[in-house]
Amino acid sequence: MKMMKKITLIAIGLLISVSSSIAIADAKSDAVSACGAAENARKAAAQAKMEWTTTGKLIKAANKAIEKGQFDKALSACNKAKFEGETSVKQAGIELLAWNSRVPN
Amino acid sequence: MGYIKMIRITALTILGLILFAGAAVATPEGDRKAFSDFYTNRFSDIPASDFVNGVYAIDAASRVQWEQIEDFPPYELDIDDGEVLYQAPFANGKTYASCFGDDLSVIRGKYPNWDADKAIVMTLELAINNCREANNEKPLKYKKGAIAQLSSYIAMQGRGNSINVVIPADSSAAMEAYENGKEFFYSKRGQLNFSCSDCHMSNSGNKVRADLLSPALGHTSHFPVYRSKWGGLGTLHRRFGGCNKNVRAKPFSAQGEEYRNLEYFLSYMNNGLELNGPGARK
Amino acid sequence: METINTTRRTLLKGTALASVLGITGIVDLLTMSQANAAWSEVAFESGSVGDVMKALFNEDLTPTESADITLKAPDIAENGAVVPIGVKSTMPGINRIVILVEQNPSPLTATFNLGKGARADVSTRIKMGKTSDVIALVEADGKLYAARKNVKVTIGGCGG
Amino acid sequence: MAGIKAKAKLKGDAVKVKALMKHPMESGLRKDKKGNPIPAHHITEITLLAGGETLMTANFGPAVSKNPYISMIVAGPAKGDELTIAWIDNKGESASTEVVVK
Repeated sequence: MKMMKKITLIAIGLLISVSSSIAIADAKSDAVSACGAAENARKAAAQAKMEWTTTGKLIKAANKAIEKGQFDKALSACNKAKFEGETSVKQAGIELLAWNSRVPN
Repeated sequence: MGYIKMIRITALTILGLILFAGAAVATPEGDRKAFSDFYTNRFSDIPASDFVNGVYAIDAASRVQWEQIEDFPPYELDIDDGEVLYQAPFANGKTYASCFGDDLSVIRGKYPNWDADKAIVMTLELAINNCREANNEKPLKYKKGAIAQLSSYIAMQGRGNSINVVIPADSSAAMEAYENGKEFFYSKRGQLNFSCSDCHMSNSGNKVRADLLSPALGHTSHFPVYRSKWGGLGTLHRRFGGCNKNVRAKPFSAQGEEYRNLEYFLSYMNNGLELNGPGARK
Repeated sequence: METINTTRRTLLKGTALASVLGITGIVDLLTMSQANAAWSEVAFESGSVGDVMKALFNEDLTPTESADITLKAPDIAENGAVVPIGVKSTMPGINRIVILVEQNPSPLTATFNLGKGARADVSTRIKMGKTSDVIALVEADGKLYAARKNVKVTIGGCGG
Repeated sequence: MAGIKAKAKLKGDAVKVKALMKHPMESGLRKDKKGNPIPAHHITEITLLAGGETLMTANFGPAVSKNPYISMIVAGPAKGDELTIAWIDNKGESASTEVVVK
């Protein structure tokens, strides 16, 4: 059933997006791991068909920042991207039911 | 965020589903009637047949400029180019007529339709590329250029016919495609958290900055469109993508399943209205 | 009335156009172009209405506002990229119509040089970068008349 | 493909000529994605001819819209007469077409 498939996808998305990384003192690995988590959250959002245009851009910019050694900048961008990805997945979960309330009858 | 919260969401979702399973199932025809009534009540001085003119049905000042442009619209050059493309034989000597038949005036009105063999919604643009591939030609890109010119030529020949999208009663897959399109239309998405219906239904006739939001009723009747903003012709799915980007939702592929199903739903909502594409838009 | 440079440009261009058109019309094109002020780079590149006037007309030719010119332009442009403009007049002896957009980087937008049988009734579609007066100039019997209308250009939201 | 599309229709004692020209009309003020300026490319002159005589010459700057439109009214040509419309741009490219008065 279509709905069940969707719920499963969204549930998997939530699981992926909450899996947290172990903090490492190193600023670079912090940034890299934040960006990995962000990318996972973005993928989960895409799978739920709710990805935002802004999320991938944040990650892309963060990866460039890592190359330039701007780890703080990358970390904050990827934390934001991760939040966006997670919010998109939540949005998908809410809309799974909410959309029907907007249909005129 | 904890796992408990996540589990709670999932549980709520499943509970909701169970509740929904018991609710009365809406029929497409019931949907269409309610959809059409929504707009004819909201814009009670506008005849239903005028909604095919999009935002110009509800914006008198813009309509004057639009009519000046439609007097000799820029897409006439594209229609001519589309005709040349349509009539030109493929390398194997066959033409598009070998796929679409000899009566050009009926082609536009056949799409979108439910393709029972492929079990997908078939659109005009997808059919054009299927025809090309069946004749060993490379497929065209879906948003603009040659495919939009071909589509505009076919649309022009089909002007005046009524939209009459059919959802086969014996196909649950067709019904599911329709339902998916409907869900897409009413689901909020993007960073701005807007659904298609938030702008083009609940707020139709209201302004976003300087722009008046057009009613969704009639939206599919006049594509492809030459948009001044694009400086050229574009397909319906190009426009869908633009709308999604406006609410900061990552657009789906043109002619992908999501947009084809959305086209199926929206076109069904326009059943009975006149086909009047191609059109000029701001 | 044109600089030597533009006249030479006109000759070259006249030849090019003549080759497009075939033999007929060569002489006519050249004489028309010279007599009726052809494409003037200087005028079209001028950055202000005043400079356009200097490049296009004698400096002492100042326009008189005239109610006999109908300038058709929208109050609010739907899209600044495509603004329909029409100019019409029943004044006798009109030989040229000029459309200017005061606030565009280069105000001179189009000129229409009326030849045999041509009526002073033209229209086109133009680009406007921002809200501006649109000015229609009409040259009749060596005199210059003008009409102006303000056209608002707004920044769109999503567009139609 | 189609460079100019023209229509000419007799209305009362004069002919209304309308034409649409395929042309980018680049202003010279825009930049490409890499930030390099896109050079100006626009029609400079449009000529309307009938039987070798020039009825109208229009000069365009870059502020005429993309795929320019022009309409003119001329007295003289009769139904069935053939008119010629031609344009040339600032790169020396050109196009022309014939249109029969209806």
